[in-house]
Amino acid sequence: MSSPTFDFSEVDDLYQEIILDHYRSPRNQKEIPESDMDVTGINPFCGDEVHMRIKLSGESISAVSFSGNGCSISQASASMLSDIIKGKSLDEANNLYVDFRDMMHGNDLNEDSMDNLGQAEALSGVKKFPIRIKCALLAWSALGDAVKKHKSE
Amino acid sequence: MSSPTFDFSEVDDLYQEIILDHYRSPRNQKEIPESDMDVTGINPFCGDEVHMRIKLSGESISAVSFSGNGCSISQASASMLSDIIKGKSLDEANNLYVDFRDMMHGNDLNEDSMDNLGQAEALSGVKKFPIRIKCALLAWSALGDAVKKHKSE
Amino acid sequence: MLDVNHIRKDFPILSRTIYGKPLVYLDNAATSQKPTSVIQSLVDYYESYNSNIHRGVHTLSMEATDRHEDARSKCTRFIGAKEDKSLIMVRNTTEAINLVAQTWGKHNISAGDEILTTHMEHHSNLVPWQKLAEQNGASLQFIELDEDGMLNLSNIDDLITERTKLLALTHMSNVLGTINPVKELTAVAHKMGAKVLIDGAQSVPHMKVDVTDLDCDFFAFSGHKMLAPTGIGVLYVKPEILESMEPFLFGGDMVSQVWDDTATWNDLPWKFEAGTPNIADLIGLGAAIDYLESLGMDQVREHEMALTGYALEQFDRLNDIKVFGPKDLSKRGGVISFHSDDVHPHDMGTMLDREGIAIRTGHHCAMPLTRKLSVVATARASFYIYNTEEEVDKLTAAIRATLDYFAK
Amino acid sequence: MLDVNHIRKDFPILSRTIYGKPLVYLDNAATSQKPTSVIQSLVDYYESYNSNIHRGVHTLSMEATDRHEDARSKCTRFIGAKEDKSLIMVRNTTEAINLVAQTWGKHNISAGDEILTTHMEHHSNLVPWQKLAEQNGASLQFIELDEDGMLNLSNIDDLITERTKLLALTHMSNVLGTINPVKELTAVAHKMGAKVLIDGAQSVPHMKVDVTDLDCDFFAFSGHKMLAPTGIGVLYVKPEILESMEPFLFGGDMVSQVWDDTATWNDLPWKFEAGTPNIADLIGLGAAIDYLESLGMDQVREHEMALTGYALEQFDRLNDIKVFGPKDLSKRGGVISFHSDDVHPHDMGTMLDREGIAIRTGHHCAMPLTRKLSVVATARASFYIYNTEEEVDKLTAAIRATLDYFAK
Ligand SMILES: Cc1ncc(COP(=O)(O)O)c(C=O)c1O
Ligand SMILES: Cc1ncc(COP(=O)(O)O)c(C=O)c1O
Repeated sequence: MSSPTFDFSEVDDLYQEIILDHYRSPRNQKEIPESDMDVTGINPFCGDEVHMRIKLSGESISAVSFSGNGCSISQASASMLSDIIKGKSLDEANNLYVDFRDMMHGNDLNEDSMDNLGQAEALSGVKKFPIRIKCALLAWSALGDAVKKHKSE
Repeated sequence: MSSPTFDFSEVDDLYQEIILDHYRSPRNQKEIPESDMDVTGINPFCGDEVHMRIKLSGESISAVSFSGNGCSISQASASMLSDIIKGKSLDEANNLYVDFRDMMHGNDLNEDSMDNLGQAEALSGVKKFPIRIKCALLAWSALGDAVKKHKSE
Repeated sequence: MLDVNHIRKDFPILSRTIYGKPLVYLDNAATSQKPTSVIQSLVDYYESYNSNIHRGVHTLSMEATDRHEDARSKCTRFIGAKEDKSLIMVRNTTEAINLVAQTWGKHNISAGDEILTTHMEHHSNLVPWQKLAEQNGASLQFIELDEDGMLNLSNIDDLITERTKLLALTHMSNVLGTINPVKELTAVAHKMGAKVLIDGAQSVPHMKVDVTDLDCDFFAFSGHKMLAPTGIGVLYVKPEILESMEPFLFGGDMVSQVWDDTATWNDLPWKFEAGTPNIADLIGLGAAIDYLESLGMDQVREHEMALTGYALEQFDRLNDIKVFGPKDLSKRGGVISFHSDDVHPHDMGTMLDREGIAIRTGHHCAMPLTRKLSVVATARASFYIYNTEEEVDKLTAAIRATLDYFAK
Repeated sequence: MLDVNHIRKDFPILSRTIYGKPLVYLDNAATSQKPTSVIQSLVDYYESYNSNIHRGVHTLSMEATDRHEDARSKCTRFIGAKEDKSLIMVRNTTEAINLVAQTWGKHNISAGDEILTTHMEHHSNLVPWQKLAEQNGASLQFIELDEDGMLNLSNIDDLITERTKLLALTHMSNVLGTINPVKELTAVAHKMGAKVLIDGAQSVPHMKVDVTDLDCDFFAFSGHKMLAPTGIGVLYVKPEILESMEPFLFGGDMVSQVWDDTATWNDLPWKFEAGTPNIADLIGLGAAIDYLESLGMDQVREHEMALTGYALEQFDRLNDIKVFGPKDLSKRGGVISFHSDDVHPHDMGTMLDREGIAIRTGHHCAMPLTRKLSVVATARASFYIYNTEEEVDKLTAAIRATLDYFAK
């Protein structure tokens, strides 16, 4: 069998080092004992799952824990999210979700928004792999839903 | 509007005079008061119906009445059948059904069988109109079923 | 005005001959013919991106999923619905109505309740309600017809009461052509707290329909009567009702999580779409909608009104032929059922077939209506975008010749 | 031996490229590709004899009816059934199983009864029984799997008891490839008075099946996994059981006579086919059967066994990859599910897609099984008549490269 050569250069945009790092060593795994908001995202078609527990002090997020199961993109994305939202208000968290969604849908973000996304900016490479956008969004839209629900209660 | 000319010559095989006569003046319409066998044939797809009441003396058919609703072929065929089976034994009636079915399916009949079918031979023209074969068979197969049922009781 | 000559070139089957005569296809209420673009959409699918959908990470699966969901969106827009998740893909109108009966109906219609329907329904919008009424101890009520085959609404306030849980009626009759005032009736029904199901099998192919404007709760139609392939149909359900409905069929794709003894359901609309869907034919329905939209539904309706008007005039000259349905063209579609005491419809059909003219004969899956018309069966000619006045002339001439033949 | 090079020419999609690489389609257990003859059968139908069936007297309707019922007969022969009226046309395997659950099951499974199934079922052969059990107060029992992914039948006599009313199991697992001893199990179940439903979605496309020989009571399969179009599937029911079953969907075509409040049913099999059927796609299924018969199902099976054997050898050389399912080729079909601790199946799928290789990843609609395998998801390559050893080499090389990429 002649050994074929593979050109995975396009894939490098998807699997950036920082993403694989979050996948291999997800952050905030230590479950917080009491939570004010539970966030669950499931993709019924592929089985990926993310769960976040959020502790609030007032309207701001004081602690987050994250657990989940799934592909590198869904898990890295959730791990990044769990890092970013710490210390943010619920409104800010929701704005982050909106910005991130916009980025995934190919819209240009202003510099402030980009800054706020921090490491999650690395996920912009997922855009080129449309079928994986859902993976990247899983945790973020679950958070968006949870914030909406929390506010309406 | 220019008047088109129609070539209905092929259709003449289907609508022979004797068939139209049975259609317009179906035989054995007077309902017999008491019957030993009730025969019902319905074509669910087109709605044609035939009903026959049969009086037996021993194993032989002593009286028949027929009513129905449907196209010329189904009704003429049933009318003819109601004429032919009078005086026949149930076995003979069933043989008639088998012969008639064979004729409709394009099989050649021997002369005796042809003779027994009498006027119903005129229906052999239906063969060329495959979609109407069911119409011609409606009463006959209902009779076949009824004989089978009667014998098994 | 439709450019019918141009349109006819898009339909390969129209160049076919029957017994040496050009096909005159007037059986459109049963099913329509298909333009090349629809046929080609199937070929494209199978030749270049056929794949199972939703669960695949590979390119074909993504393309198929996108095109499948795009086609759903086309349906959403076409009938004026607001959200894709309101549209459930089924095999045909019949399955759509059964779905409503066996999910919403089963849980919302109870002993003593009434289901109101009409005497002009297709069996598909009658027998499921008979069954539901029997199962749940409810009863069926009927809106009667007047002489012209229109709904007799004089006693509608007696018919729609607080016992009425559902009004199930056809938008357009497949026998009489009658177009019912469904929007007005929906408003009346809603006032009494009843839900409304509209059978749109005959309306969606032939006129602009806007379910949001109609404000109906359920709306069903079939692809095959509107240029699309066989095997695909659509059920629209108002979002707030759909949210509360139990699934219909259980299995792959409609679940979220499954354990040994229990399962949770997927999001809408997939919760109602179990197993591998009819992917190609939904994409074909999308292509059919593209085609109809390129003509414009108002143009379609206008063409059919004109043709129906012309045909009714021609039929008028055929003495010995009774034509059913409304005389007012604005109240009817392009379906003309007719009857002769001298020639059974079945025989009429055979004679016309010899001339290449395809009409339908029988009870048209509406036996209670056929009985009301005091006939065993009728013959029916029904029009679509590719039919012409010349074809109507052929039809009426052939009917005339048939009447003469049987009078010989 | 199949002439695979020749076969490949019959499948237009195989000349497609993905990211510049030739398509290597290894997602056959999800759906198969279609040969030109099947695609052409649809084109022929729509271009020359498209019509609604059963109720028409015109030529097109007769032709369409004949070809539709011919295709049913082909299915009958293909699975060794005795009578056409034993075969009910549905959308897919999922609908077939739901039909059994909601008609036969609803009336024959009572409180305290048991439904026996296995831990390797597709959701479509599990969730309908969960629902039925819940509705009727019955319970589900499971046949466990052994290490190799085969049924553990050591305690089968404890599992099939007089409480067992139904054994519902798959003929071939879509995840493990396991071919179950369905004939033997049917005999055991029958001895205890239980009926048997076999999910043939993965067997009928890949091996000779004879339902009469198996003696099963219900048998379901999908056209789209066996070269046929999407949207058509088949339910076989033993004649004597079918006779006693209540209809599933109500409406046009499945009735004999209809009055305002009640109706009588049509003859079999039409009693179970409500509304306009998926005419074209059943005809397409007939063309698919013609194609498979021209190859010979024994040849198909032989080709897939050889290819699977070759693939398993190649996988063996990939350390870090766990392969599920039986090792004995005679006990498995051409489905290979595999797992790496280092690369999630989803990521594996994306990497392989870049090389033009289409595999499926996820829970394959078999979550309880996936859980038993102690993984969240697997990657699955599945073969059919057009796959080659060269493609297997491409697959294993790409897996190797992916493992290396993620280890970087
Ligand atoms: C074993 C098995 N059963 C059932 C199904 C369901 O088939 P369908 O989606 O065609 O209903 C599948 C296919 O996904 C299968 O592999
Ligand atoms: C008014 C009406 N409703 C329902 C149907 C049933 O449609 P389908 O056979 O596509 O389910 C038809 C068509 O036959 C119809 O004309």
